[in-house]
Amino acid sequence: MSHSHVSTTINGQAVQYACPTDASLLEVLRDQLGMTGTKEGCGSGDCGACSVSLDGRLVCSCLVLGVEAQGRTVDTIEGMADKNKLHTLQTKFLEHAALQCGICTPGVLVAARSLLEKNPDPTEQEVRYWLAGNLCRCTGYDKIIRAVLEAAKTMREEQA
Amino acid sequence: MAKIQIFGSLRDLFSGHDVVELDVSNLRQLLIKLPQLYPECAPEIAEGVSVSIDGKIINDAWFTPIRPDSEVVVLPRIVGG
Amino acid sequence: MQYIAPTTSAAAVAALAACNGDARLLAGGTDILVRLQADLVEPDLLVDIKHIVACQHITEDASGFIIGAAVPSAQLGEHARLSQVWPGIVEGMGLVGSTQVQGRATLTGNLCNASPAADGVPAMVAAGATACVVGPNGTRQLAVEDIPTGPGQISLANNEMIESFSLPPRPPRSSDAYIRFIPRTEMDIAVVGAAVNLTLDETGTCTAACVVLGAVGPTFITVNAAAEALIGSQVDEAALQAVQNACSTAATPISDKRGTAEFRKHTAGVIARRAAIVAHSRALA
Amino acid sequence: MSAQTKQFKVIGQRLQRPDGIDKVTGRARYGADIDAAGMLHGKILRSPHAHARILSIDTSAAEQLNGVMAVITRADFPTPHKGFEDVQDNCMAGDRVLYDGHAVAAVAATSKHIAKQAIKLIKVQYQVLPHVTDVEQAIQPDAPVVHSGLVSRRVPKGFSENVVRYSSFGHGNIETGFKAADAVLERTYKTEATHQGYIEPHACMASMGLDNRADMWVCTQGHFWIRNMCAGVMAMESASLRVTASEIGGGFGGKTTVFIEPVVLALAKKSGRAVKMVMTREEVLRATGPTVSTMMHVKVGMNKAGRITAAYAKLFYQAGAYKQATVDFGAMPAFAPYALENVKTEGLDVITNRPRTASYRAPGAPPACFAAESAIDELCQELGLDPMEVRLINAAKGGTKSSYGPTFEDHGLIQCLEAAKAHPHWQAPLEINQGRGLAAGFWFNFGGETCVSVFLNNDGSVTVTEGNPDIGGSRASISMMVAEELGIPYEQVRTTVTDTGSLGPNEPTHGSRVTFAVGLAAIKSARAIIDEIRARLARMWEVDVTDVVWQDGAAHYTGNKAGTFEPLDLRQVADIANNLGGPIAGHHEANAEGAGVSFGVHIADTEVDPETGFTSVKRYTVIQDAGKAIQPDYVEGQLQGGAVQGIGWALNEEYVYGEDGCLQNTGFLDYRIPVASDLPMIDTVIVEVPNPGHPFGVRGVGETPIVPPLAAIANAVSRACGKRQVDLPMSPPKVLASMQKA
Repeated sequence: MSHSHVSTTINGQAVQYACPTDASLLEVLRDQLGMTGTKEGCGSGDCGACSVSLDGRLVCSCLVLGVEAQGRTVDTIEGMADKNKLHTLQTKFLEHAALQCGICTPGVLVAARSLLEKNPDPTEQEVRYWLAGNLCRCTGYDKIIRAVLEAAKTMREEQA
Repeated sequence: MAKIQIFGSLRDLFSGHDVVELDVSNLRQLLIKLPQLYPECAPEIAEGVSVSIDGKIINDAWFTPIRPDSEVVVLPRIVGG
Repeated sequence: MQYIAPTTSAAAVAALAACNGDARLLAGGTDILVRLQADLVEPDLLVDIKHIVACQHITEDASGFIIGAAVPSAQLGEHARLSQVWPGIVEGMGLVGSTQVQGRATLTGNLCNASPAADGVPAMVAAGATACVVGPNGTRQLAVEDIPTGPGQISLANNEMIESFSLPPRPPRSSDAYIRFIPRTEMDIAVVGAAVNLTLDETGTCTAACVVLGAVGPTFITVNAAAEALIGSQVDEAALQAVQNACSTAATPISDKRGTAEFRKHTAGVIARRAAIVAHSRALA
Repeated sequence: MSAQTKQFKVIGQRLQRPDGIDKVTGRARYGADIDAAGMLHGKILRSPHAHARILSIDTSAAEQLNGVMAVITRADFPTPHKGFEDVQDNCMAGDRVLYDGHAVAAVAATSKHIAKQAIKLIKVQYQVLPHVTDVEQAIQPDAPVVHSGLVSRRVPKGFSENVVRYSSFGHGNIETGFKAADAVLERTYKTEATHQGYIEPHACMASMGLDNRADMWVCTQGHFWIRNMCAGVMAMESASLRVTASEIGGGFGGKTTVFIEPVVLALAKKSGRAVKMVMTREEVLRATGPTVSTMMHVKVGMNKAGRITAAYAKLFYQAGAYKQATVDFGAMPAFAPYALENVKTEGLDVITNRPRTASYRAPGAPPACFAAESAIDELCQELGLDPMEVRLINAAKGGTKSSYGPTFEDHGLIQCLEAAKAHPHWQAPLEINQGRGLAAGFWFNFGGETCVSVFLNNDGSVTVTEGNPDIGGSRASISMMVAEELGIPYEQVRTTVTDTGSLGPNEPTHGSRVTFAVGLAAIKSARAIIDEIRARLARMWEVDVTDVVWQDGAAHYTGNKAGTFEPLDLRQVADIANNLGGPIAGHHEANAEGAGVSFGVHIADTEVDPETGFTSVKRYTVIQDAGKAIQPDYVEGQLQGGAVQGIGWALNEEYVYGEDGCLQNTGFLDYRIPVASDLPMIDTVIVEVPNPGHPFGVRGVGETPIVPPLAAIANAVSRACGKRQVDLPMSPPKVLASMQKA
């Protein structure tokens, strides 16, 4: 298996790695860089647990090759809090008990952030459809949806 | 004498009785006496049963008291998910 | 496996030609990465087309729209003009997978993967879209409807690639729609899909129409009888009923884990009728 | 003070869980999130056949591949300890593979890539045998037999040898009861197998020294059971295995047993290296433990007043390739919500060429409840009766002799039904093509083996050590109970789930037991600390211990020298603990009996598209008796999550087997669990009828919520589309076909 050398930016930091050309970005993050906050639930783009942003666009990192990150920016759950200050979404997830086992939570948070960047005032239906690719088996989604809507409201108020 | 209720399919292990009366004062004595008096139930008892004593399902606690007026029901062993 | 990311179509095609083993193109990667992970394919060369400028953009001029082969679905939806003029194409591709998959999946991949259930394809066929195909001997235009030839089969040669798609200019009072049936609200493969593209005259009479079904045959099915029922009509109840009947008749589905043949045949008509209603209301708007 | 009247300071508040920040920042470590120096990657070769004899396995080419450090087959496993034969056979096939996906061999290699290549180099010769995967086919006298000689004596004649167990329950005389009925309904219902669908695939890492002592890191609901099972399968002493539970990414019963863990241990032993294995999603669906599939005959009689005069159910549960007892847990709860004079249920356990079933939230109850509650609902329609009133008329109460034998203690079914009746949802208008379904459901709940230690730290903070992996916020609930008991703030307590080397044995996080049983043990541990403090202070103050009381987080002297001694709070006591004899700790080890039963009532509104049979859930309300909600958010979370899993079971989730006996839907694409856009908000009402078996009145809440939804949705769909639904899942093709039938 041939390797490729990749220079990229992850959570604002310049990062270089050499990875097998068939390794997914998810494998690179988890196995090579030790960034295990991004989870694997299916490996086929059906569960969203591995959600990251690639050049600002929400993707499943299991469906991106590690080599494709060359020259691009990747944002993961590990970069969501601003040092010791949680992102509003993270705070609202805790306040609304929007997680049980927590395995889907990093992916849901990354996806929700991506939604609120594009649409700061989504309806419940918009949140539900945007997050349809983030499977959660514990919560029945109720508290997740409430937390996202609450976070959106708080973030709008902070902006205003 | 405590009245031990035997349910449905377990009855043929107890010579067809739906109630058997035993002089026992706790679960351990019950689990010892039942197979002595009704050897056919021995494999079931050995495999593990739950026993409801006065509405509480007891899986293992041998010293759970059985009073003469206690309701005692022998059940398959309860598990959960 | 070797990975390259050329910046021109010519370089990409040359790399395909030079490879002795299994060479494959990488656009959004939402199909090939799944197959790579499952060991269903083990290519020797992967040619990423996302760095080719001609593949990256959506442009509009007098001759219509050109959509680059590497444009992901999300970018289609963000393009206001394309969404306004060809809502059916945008919504078809917009149904492929999750938001995450939308960030990557392309019309090209959806077409060339050649799944009978591809959501992006029926509306492209109904639109009369053409593909700009680059090969070792230069460039040719190929109708999208001539590309899929069977499940997993396409008419392109191994050393050819699609650079972009062209959508024809749009007469006034034209629109399209794509609707699919799935058992959930999202995240499923189409059990039945239907695209309707139509044009009305000033009186509201349908002057041109194309009705295309997905997931009810080895490839998409163009239902001429349904189009004929629409053309010349006011897209009234009689015409819609005729569309429904024609589509149910034309569907040749199989029974599988996603639905029975009977169900698909029936639902093909229902869904096509609903797509016609949506396309019609959009054309009137 | 009784649980009803006690005023709580901490309990009942919506406090945040201690593991929350780690889980929203990606810091929490799950099964696949750990590595060790020199670690190898394990991979399992699985059977492509539903049933076959293994003629030979040639591993030589795999062994020669560079980077392969161990290849194992069943020959590498010892004779297991008694009772672990089936567990071992399910983890690694012997002379036969019994289902598609059954493990045949495994490798450990220096990379995942090499492990994958090595698997492909193992050559297995199979002699394919006839197979059966469908419950109805499996019971036919001429069906292919999965195992010979397992049939227990009490199984009625006329079936194939795949029907291996029989049980029955009930009282009264159902024939007399049916004669007294104004309407008698008889129906056959079917349900398909489902999977727990936890998002985290099974993962495990093991290393073993030359002394055969091993350490394991496992995502599991119960690491003590993982230890016991691995020891049983590998014929080891439990003490030589130390298992640490990772954070767990969902389990729902499916992670209470072993699949890959003994295999990883065997690879670690053979390679002498640490080995990690993570299942793929395909492996999870093919080769872990789904639920039963069922065929159920039900007969219910009702009079015009709405009284159920007799109820009968005969349940055939397909439980996979090994003998199981799940059918008993369908037969017992089926009619448990009702006070019946004449009731009989029979259960038949059927083995097939499918994976060995595992527990899934109230294992066995949801299908039986679907059948029973559907029949009752249809009788209500037939007799023109209100389904809520009929349930209220027949509802079991404290003192009712239950359908499975014991007489119920007080429980909250009536209160749940009253709350449902009073809920705005029950009276809300319905639109065209919509229907409303009602169902009640029951689960036993359970306590079991539990050990907890509580330590007073030098600064007065409190460490609680327990042995139950936390799935839904139990560390918070346990900290809250300890804080309540000690009279200190929640933040002063930290609860940790410890490894098997640090605490006595604990049953897994199953049976809705953790908040009840671990909570009970934690409270008793806290009380032991209080008693120790009282004794030490009595000695210091030179007073009678009975005059030292613990109140509001401090020791007070209440004797006749009152005013002489200032109260001492926990931090002050901690400060002088060493002067008073040394560290202070409390612990409690018990077999926690006294779990209270749990009832729930669900209301579902669905809309059915008459042209496609597509069902959408428009509104859903869960009402359940929690005894006492320690942290209401987490109780609601259980209610909502369980309901949605049941909705998935009702509508779209199913195992699809082909003619070849192989599973056809091995990914989340076609194993269709509900997604966010499929659902409305899930309303909840928590009813609190305290469980006398717990100091704060706690009842387990985790499992009951999955019992009623299958029936609630089926009743709603049946009423929406005008055709009674008897076959789950109610996928659109099935619903449409039923509507098109005359």
